[in-house]
Amino acid sequence: MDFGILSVIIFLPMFVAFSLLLLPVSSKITRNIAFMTAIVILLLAGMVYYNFELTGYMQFREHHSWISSYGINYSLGIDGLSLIILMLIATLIPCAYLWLWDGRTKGYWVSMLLIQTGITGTLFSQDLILFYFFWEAMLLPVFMIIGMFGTGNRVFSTIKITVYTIMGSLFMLICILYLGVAFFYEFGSWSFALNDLIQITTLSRAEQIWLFAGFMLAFAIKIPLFPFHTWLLETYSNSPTGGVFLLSSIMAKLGVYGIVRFVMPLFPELYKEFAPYFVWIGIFGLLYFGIAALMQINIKKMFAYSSASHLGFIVTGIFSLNAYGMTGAAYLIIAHAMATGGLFLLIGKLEYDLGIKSILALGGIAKKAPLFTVFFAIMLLCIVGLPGTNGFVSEFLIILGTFGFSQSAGIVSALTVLVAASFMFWLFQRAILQDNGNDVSQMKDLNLREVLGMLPLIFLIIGMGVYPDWFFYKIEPTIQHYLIDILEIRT
Amino acid sequence: MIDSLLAYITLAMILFSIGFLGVVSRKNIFVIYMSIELMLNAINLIFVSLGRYYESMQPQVIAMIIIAIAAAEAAVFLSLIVVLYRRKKSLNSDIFTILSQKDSHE
Amino acid sequence: MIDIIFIVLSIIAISGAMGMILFSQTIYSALSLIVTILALAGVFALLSAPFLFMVQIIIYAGAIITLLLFIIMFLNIKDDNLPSEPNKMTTIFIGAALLLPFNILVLKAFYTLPSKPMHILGKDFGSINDFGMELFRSWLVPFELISMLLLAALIGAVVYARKEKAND
Amino acid sequence: MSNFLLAWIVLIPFISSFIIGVMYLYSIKVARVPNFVFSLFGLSAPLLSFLLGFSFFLQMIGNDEIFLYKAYRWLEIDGYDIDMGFMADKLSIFMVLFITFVGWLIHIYASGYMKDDKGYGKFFFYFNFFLASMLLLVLGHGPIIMFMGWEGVGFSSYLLISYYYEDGENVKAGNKAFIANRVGDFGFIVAMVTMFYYAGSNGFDFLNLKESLLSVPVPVLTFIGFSLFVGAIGKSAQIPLFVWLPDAMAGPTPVSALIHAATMVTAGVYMVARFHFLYDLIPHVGLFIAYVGAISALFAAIIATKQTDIKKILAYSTMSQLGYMFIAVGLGGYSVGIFHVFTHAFFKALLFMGAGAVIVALHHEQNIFKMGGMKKKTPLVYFTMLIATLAISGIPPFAGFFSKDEILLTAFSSGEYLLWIIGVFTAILTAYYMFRLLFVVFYGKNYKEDKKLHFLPKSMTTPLVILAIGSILAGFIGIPELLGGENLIGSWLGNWKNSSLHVTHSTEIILMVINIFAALLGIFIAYKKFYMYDMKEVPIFTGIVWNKFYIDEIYDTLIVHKIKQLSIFISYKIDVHFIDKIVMGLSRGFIRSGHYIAKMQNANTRFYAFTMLIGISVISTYLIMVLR
Repeated sequence: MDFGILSVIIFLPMFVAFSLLLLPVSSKITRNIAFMTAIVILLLAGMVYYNFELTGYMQFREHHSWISSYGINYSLGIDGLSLIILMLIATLIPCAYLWLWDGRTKGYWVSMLLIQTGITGTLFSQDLILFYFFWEAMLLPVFMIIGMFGTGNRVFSTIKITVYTIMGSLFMLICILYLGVAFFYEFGSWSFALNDLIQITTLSRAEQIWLFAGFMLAFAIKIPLFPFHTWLLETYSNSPTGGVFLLSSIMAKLGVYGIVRFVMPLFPELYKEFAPYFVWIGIFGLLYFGIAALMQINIKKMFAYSSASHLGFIVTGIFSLNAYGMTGAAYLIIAHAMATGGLFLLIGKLEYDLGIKSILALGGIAKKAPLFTVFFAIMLLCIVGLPGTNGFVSEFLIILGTFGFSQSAGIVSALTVLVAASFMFWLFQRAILQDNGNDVSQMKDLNLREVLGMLPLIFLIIGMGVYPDWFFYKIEPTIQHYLIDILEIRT
Repeated sequence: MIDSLLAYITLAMILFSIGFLGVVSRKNIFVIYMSIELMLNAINLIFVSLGRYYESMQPQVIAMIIIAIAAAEAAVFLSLIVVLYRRKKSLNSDIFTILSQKDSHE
Repeated sequence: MIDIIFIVLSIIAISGAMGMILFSQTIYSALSLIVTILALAGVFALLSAPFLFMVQIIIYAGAIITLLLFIIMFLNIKDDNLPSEPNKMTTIFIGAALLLPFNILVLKAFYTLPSKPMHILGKDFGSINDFGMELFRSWLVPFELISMLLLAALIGAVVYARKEKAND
Repeated sequence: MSNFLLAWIVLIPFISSFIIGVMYLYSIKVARVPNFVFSLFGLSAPLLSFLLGFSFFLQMIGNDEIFLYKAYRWLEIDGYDIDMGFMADKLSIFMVLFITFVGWLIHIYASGYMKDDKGYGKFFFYFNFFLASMLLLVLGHGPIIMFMGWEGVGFSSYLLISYYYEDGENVKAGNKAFIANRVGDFGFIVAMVTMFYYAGSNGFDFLNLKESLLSVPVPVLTFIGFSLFVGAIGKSAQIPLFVWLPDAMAGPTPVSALIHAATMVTAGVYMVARFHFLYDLIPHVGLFIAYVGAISALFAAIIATKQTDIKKILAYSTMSQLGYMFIAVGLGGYSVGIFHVFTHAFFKALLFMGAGAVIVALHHEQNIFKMGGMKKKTPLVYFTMLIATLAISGIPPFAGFFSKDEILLTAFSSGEYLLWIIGVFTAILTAYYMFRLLFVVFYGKNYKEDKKLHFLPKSMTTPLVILAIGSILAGFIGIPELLGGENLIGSWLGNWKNSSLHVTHSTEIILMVINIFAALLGIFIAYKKFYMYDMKEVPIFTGIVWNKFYIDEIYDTLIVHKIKQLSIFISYKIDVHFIDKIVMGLSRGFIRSGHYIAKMQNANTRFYAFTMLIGISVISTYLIMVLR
């Protein structure tokens, strides 16, 4: 792995995207090349997965000087958590491409490739400035894809997401710079590397709390936690399928990832101290968004709320401060990404074929498109957390972890089995199964390509649900490392 | 005593200030141009006096380059004024606001 | 002697500058500016810069400002073409007050330099010879760039001032 | 040992359901697959499972061996292993036997019933999946594996209930079943998690829990037992989560038979029996369970007396019989409860299948008051139904008599006389409403139309006969010692706490006579009112009983409606008018101030210069002050 495999994974899509942009190729060729790129990245990610050693420390490190006078380095590395998210990205994106196959312009594909670069870059960064760089770089193509290819009041949606996310990340930038300056005052040299910044000891408690809040704000907006969620509805309902797919299944998870990667090692004491609040915020979000989802008419808004509900649950998991909750959260990141990503692809098809987003105008899909219905049902079951899907494993572990954290929180969080089930099954009834007398004759069932795109997800959802240990052993040491070395909790 | 550096700098600063005041207070585009020239001259004076102070030729060369640039500026500026005057029959610098693209932002 | 010359030149230069910003007639302003520039040329001579003295007179006064005068006359400006400037004096006073700190700051900065006699140096300093050596040894590239700039300005001026088409 | 075969008991139906599912999709997308292929797979899976189970049964006779098979490590966290394992002890293998056997018969019946249905393959896919989940529930070696089966059962019941999904009402019934079950699952999960933290340190399976629960304080145990029972309530349709059961009749009739007889609803009883080591420690929760069971039994029986839909009557009767079972297991008579589960499986399956046969014969008519005179038209169905009705009413020597008698004996001997009175009264009602059904359907004269009856295929009638024989004989495995028999089931299921030994034989005889008398009384009332029932028009019922005590409506107004209102309040009021207003208000503030700042960009250079002048001035003043 001497050739900098992580850098290749990051920059290959960008390179391809810019080359395609410069070359006068048609959208079809663009699509084919984009798909090939995604496959190559999947293979590279598989190579990383295969060579990954079972420790909790950073591996595949790459380190180059970038802006040396301020100690800003191009520094990459992955641990177990990044690894599984990388595998997730690498698996999901080719599948999504298979679903977005027809009718997309060149700009769409280029944007998708650029987003991939941003996401993986964010995932691997070990330097805070580099992280911030990718964090913002990831957003630009998202804005483009929503603004150019969205539906409805897409410009307003774009402004809304911009206002929210930029506001959050600006606070984060200030905090990063503050930390850098504090490091400079303490050690006399500049550095923004995570490993250096965690050594800072001079910060007073008030400073720490402010910095903690700044970081958490940025991530909470991205996740989104209550009450920073209102961008989600507009954006999800107006985004094009590819955009909403990436937003929901990957980018939202990067918010959680950011908390674990940066907030936890930088402020371990505060992390422990404020954990109860975040556990309850997560549970509150779980119930709040779950109930809000119930009466949504717009199917994409319903899934937006559903996503938010589950992400609240993930946050509960990572703040539960024990191995069960954190492993469960990591697992739910994958499970939810697959299920929700798959659902958004399916809904995207629904929208593409019928041009309908309202639940009331749907119905009778099951008869018209049985395969569609089967896949929809499996994704839905994963969201609901039925045993046999990975959704169950993760939800069970998070409940277990939350119960270990606080018994009352654990019992309330177990309500998740009810919340998701009620709106999901009601939706399934109204939109897919029952015949409402609406005209859905335009609906086509899945073709072979779409089936191929969905099968890996189905396979993983069920495989990870039936035999979770297979997937657990790679991430287990990392979680132990977080708990024992960083948070210093004996489990 | 009076021929010390400070005297020259004082003169230059006075001229510079007057030039600045001209830019700020006058609407006549010619006068604005001339004020800018005056400011350039004031700067030249500082350069040259510093050159004398340090006994170096470099500032004089810089001053010379400034003069050359002033010449180039004069050519472009004056032709612009000619065009403007032909169109608007006015020397008011405020009419240059039409060059802003304010309308497209509304 | 030098002091007296300097004071006289300064007074001339300052009054010329004042005149320039105070006259409402453009042509008077331009003439005042010539006075200032010529006075400054004298000051340059006091600072052992004979070459610049000549350049100032020949190029500045002789070419640039003359061009300006020429244009002013060419345009045949009437009084009602001049903009009305009712707040001129107020702005000047406010501006002067605002500029005072800046002046103080700059002078304060130069005040820290050690005092040094500024009598006229010998022939060698500031001569064309010296000047040319300096210019073509250390400043060759900027010099060439200046020539490019002048060329560009020339072309630009021609393009602007060209007779406009009727339908424009 | 061939312990891995345990896994295959569960796997075979799973695999077969998977194959059927794929074939079904193939059949609708590509080329039609003939029905017999589906039935081949669908019918062989339960049979194979049954045979495997039977082989284990044979190995178990005469010894107390427990078969344990750990398939693989399910997951490992923090050095703690949770295995995917299967366990067969006498209880679970007993359950396996009758689940697969009765399930198999229902499969055969369904192959005839669903013959003309387009979704034949789909139906068997669901059916096998259902059976497999139930087997997983029964054979799981620990609470987690059990819970997987538990949820699988809930989900497949959803699939089957909303089988005719084009009609929204059916799907709604399925949703209702699933959500009610999920409420129960909530209890189960809470109990499981609590158990994990208090008693899971030595391993999270039944055998270890049995030991480690002993050291857990009683309040925690009470909490666990109570939460677990919430799960049982949901699955076994007791008060207050029974609302889904009557609606579950929306599915095809074999589904009702499967849900009510062999699988699903008995899961709750099985679970309490499985956790007997827990409930033995907390008799007060057991008593609570018994009371919930008794009240449910009575409540359901009262409602059943006024229903007109043949399947709903049977549904309420299931709920009522489940109440009996809970009386037994609540009072610690686990073997008695399981005995009733066993006998009930036979006669309830028979009742549903008979009802299904009648429904099919009458071209999908379900109102009993539109039927009549079926005795002559379908004599076989009549005789089998009669046997089942006698069995459920508790007339000796049919199956129901023995088990019901033992339950009431348990109640009486535990000193819970109130439970016993409720039980006896419910027995009267049971006999009454069952014979009301029988008389109206088979003797009544309401069915005037001379429409030709739908033909009943062999595949539908044969299981009826087998089950009828079962309904007669099933009781004989548990003949009380009093009558000279040997309580086979009691001894098979082990030496569990069984208080029936504390009463004298004379008391036992009196109780038995009372039971028989109660059943006969019910039959007599029904005979008086409904024998040769003849009414020109279908009666229209009103009143609180006919409306099922308005429970559905109460739930709708109090819970469902309120949650919907809350949902609207959150998503359309709080989010839009409060949170969004704040955030977008901020952004609007920025935009507005941006407009004002943009006004300064007026392209007036002199103004710019003046601004610059101010800036220079301020900075200079600052610097003068700083740089002394």
